[in-house]
Amino acid sequence: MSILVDDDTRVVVQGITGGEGKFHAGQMIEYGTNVVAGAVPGKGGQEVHGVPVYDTVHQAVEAEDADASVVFVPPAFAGDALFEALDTDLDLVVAITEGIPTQDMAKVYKRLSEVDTRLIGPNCPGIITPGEAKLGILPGNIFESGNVGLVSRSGTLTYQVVSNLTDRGIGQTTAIGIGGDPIIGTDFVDALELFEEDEDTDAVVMCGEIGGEDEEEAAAYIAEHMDTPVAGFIAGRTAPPGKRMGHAGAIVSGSGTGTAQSKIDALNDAGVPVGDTPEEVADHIEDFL
Amino acid sequence: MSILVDDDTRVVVQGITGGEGKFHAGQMIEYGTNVVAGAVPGKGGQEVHGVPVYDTVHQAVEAEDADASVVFVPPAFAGDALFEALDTDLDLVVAITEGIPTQDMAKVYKRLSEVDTRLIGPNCPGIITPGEAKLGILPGNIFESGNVGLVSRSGTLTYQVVSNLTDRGIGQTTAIGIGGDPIIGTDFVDALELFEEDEDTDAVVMCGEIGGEDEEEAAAYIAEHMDTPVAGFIAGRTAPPGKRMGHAGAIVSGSGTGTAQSKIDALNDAGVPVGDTPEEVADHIEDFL
Amino acid sequence: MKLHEYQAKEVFAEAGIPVPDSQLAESVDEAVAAAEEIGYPVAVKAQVHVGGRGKAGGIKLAENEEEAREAAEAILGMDLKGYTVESVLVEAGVDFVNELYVGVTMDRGEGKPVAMVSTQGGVNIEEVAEENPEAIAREHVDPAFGMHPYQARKAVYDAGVDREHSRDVASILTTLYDLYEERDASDIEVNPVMITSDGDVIAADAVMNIDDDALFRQPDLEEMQEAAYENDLERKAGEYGFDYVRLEGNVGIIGNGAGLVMTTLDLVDYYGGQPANFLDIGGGAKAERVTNALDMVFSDENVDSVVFNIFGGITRGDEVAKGINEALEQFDEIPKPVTVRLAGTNAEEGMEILNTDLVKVEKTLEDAVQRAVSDAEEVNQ
Amino acid sequence: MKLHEYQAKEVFAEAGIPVPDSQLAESVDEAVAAAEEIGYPVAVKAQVHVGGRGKAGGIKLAENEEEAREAAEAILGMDLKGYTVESVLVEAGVDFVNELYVGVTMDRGEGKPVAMVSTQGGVNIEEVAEENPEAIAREHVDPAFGMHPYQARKAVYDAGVDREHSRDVASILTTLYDLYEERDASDIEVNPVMITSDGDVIAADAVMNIDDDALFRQPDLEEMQEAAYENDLERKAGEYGFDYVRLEGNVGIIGNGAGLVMTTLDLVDYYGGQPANFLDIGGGAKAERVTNALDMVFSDENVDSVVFNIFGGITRGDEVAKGINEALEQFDEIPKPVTVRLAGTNAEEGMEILNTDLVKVEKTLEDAVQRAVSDAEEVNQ
Repeated sequence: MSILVDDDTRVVVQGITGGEGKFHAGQMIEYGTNVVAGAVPGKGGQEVHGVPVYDTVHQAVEAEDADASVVFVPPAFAGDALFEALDTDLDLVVAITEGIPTQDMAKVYKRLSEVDTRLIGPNCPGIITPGEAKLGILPGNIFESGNVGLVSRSGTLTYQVVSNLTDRGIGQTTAIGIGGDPIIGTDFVDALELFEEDEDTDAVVMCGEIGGEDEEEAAAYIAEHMDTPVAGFIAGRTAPPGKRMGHAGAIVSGSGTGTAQSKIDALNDAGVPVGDTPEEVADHIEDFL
Repeated sequence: MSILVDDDTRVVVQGITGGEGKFHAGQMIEYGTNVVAGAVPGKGGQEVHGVPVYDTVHQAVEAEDADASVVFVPPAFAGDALFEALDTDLDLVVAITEGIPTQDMAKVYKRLSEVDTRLIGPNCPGIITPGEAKLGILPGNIFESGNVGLVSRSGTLTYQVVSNLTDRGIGQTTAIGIGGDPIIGTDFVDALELFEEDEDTDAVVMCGEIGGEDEEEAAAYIAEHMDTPVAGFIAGRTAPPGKRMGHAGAIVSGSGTGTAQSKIDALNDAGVPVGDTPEEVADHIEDFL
Repeated sequence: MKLHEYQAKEVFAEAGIPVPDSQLAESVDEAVAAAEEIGYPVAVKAQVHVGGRGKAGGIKLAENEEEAREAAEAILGMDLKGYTVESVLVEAGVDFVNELYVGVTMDRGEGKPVAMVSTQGGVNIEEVAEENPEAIAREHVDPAFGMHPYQARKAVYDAGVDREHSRDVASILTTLYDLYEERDASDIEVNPVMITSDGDVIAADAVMNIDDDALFRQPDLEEMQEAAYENDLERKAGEYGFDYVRLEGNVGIIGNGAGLVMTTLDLVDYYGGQPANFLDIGGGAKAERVTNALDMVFSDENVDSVVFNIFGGITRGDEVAKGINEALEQFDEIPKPVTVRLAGTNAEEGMEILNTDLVKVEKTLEDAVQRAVSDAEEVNQ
Repeated sequence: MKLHEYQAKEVFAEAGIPVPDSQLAESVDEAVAAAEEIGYPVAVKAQVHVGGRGKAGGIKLAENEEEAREAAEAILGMDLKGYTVESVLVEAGVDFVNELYVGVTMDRGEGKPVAMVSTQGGVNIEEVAEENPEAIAREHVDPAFGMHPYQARKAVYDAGVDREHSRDVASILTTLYDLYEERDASDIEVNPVMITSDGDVIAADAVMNIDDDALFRQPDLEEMQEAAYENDLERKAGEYGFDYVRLEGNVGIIGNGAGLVMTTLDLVDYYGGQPANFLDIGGGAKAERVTNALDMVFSDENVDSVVFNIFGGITRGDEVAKGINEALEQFDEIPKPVTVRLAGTNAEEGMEILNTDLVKVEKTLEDAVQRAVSDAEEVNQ
């Protein structure tokens, strides 16, 4: 039915008393997500949207038997909040925060290799299993339950592609925004692996963008390990080298690695059709189903 | 025949151009140890006792296919030398250096958990398999090949006990000085495990001392896992609390943990006889054989 | 944020890396005076963020006053790959026998910084990396531990640096790593490190780019930002807090979310137009941010038409539409045609609200882009 | 190396931890003058490295000049568990409502520092640890990363510190950890941290012990060493570079290697004697080191006899014997009977060389110890 999150997922919201955290915790609850606790130092004992707040993530996890957290902590403190989350036995941590210093994330990435917790993000819209749970800021109303998995480095581009699918009556098993930063937890290969194993996912959309080599690695993974058909989209074909296109990770290096063309070629070589427009991506998926 | 080292062990000496390093490299070679290289930054291309010196441990290990190193690097630089050794694929690193800052060793200890290399020491006399190889500063002439394993936190106390054994014609499979620092690589349990698995070791001497809880853990291990008989000795019965008795690790805490009595009791409870004098230890071993 | 060479050298020198004597000059007379004070020969170096300055004529050597004046006259005010040179660094010439490369950057695939040393310095290191990768010794650094001293030595020895200079080069690498870590650099490099005929080791160039997301904890570097902007549009984007990149086309683009804005650029190109910029307005679209975004795009003289592409997620389309109306109502005359496309939550309500006297409205991304492209074409005809 | 309370407080205050006003005084007049300047009430605190100073009469409160004088007179020069009090810290009295414990030490079993917080401060924390271990919140720190801010908060909340003071207490813990790491401490603690009636959080005591092996990179702390010695014998051992611990018996002990020296002490006890000291002479035994070691043991007025126990490993016994002869030949008269036992490499040759006019020689460790014990008994008869 889905990967990683469903209506059993018990969620802690880190930063639930801040503006963003409070608003989106409300949206998540309204969507039906099982938000069981908030965690904010010094705010223990309060309630937000009827959800109890604890001073530490450990207290929240223990008291409410949580298995996932969503992080809305401001960038200067987000690295610490992630270390805190990774120090508990949560299965999943979703980091929404944009603008975490890269060197903080490099340390978090090292720590990730030492624990069993999965991280999604940071600088991502989160993850949604339509009709069951959303952890993050994705607008629930554009999603519909169905049989297509979606994984994307981008937020609003994801919404665009999802609308193109939903408008045609194509629903989603789960959609994951993996984030636009240079260093992220779950990457394309991780997400594709989960969709490949999910019996209910019959096709996958993968929205990449310039920068790094994640898409190339994903292409290699698809060619070797995937039976589920994948359609791709790559943003940033017109990006000049050496300029950061909004996302900290969206940058073509001066030597020309990380270009859209390299990624499109790799995906095509792996048998993945890459749409020139979001509509074309929906066309490819329609063909698969 | 032995544990960890034998005449096939190919040894790099880190710090081979220093006073200690040069002297003991000579002694090791004279004993028959297969010393294949030295490593000292800036001294690459030189030779010491006919052994080629390299600028980095990586170069030494690769060029000479080494599988162990002995570290004679001064304490201020020893932490770095250990990180360097642990970054290669050596099986064994023996750190002789005394006086490495504890916080440097805490970092090394963390690194140890990430690699497959075994560390012996620091602040230890090393390891010897009589008649085959010695890695360290142990005086080869007091050892004799035989069927008793020995593991000790102390140097000269080891020599004392070994003499008591050798004088009676009782030889050793392998003797390991695990070192007198609060944070060490191989501990009693690790060494006992190796002796237990070694077919040729028929009895084991374990020389502990005040400080920490390694001996208590060893007692628990012996009680649960060992068939090979063990005789013990514990130094520091008369040590007052709060005073460091020479070894950085030999200190009874103010609250009275780490006392000789606690260790003797634990060993006795595990069925391990503890000698009041080194001679008595030899008596116990003689009884076992 | 990219520091200028002279700014990076200030940081390097303070950290103990040997750099040549130098002075910044913003006029020909200042440059000549600096050269006289430093003593000849000097190098006169354009302070712009452009690779291959030397080949493009942005660096000239001068042996005497006349040559210094000529060099400064030639370089100051020149256009270097689209950037106007506003200052030069006048620097003591170094009599070198060898040029090395030393740098630290983030290997994002590994999630770890990587230190690099090469004896093939003085040329574009990315070309060396492509053509002769084994000429660069690489050492990945565990960010929890930082760079161990042995790693600096190993990189230097592996690169084949003479044993005679290895300690000095390792020391530069160690300092660069420390700066990389302490100053939140994203890239830091010296290319070339020059070995002089006297055996000295000296940093002849300096690159230091700072992680924008970490500037909040680097207040002294943030102060260098003002001088590091290359032009007024960059400065304006910095002040407004927009992610903005200027390109060479004539279709101005405003959108929300990096991926969607990139996609809009790509579609402009796909439909035969040329994007003039990347501008991510971010979450929400209050009137003030819309006003600022339009101000930016309208200030770019290259822009002939504008496409405004918003996918409302949590933000409601009707609120965005109100923001756009308010922003545009401030103009007496809309300077360039604006096409708006709203999608997502309450998009239809939003499209109805939009004041079509001020903007054109399209329902799909594809249609909006095509409209903006054809508007731009019209202007140019 | 153990810092005195006043030394540790200097370090803490410099790092930003709030401490009460205080002044060090070495005479009664100085103490009274300090009290007058600080203002009453004051605490007058003996500066010796002894646990439970308060219970033993080493800390007194004074409400006025007369009481301050009485307190200083009582404490200065007093014998506190074997240590003579040479100075007192005169400190502003704190009107507290609550006492906490905050500290960092090395958990050797885990190979990691551990940060600790308890609301049961002001008493011996080791007793709390034994009787009520759950009253101490512990947080292990990964030494590669250092202490994360969340860990300080977690320890403070887990310990049950009032939410009102949690931030200030976490801040003290964070600073203590940073000092622990930067200054190579082996233990660092504040017990008690006082919560005043005004809600302030203040470090009322200060313990900071430095890793002797790291003093080489803590030059400013090393300078405090001189003032940190408790007596002349400790000072002498420090100057000679010996590992030396004074005990309460009368059999002086010199040996090489910590384990063997401890064993020698144990055997003295086993054979009915009382060890006077631990003295590890270290590797080799050149005449100068032997001379220094004997000087130390002979300077201890409690010592009635000496046992010298050397196991030559790499060092040859004959060389050690020569060193002992040379050292003892410098004395006109050997002040206390010395028994020597040499073992290991060339031990027999060494025993033959030893000048038996100066020392007694025994072949086994057991015999040597018994001889020294009986020599000491004889002196006392």
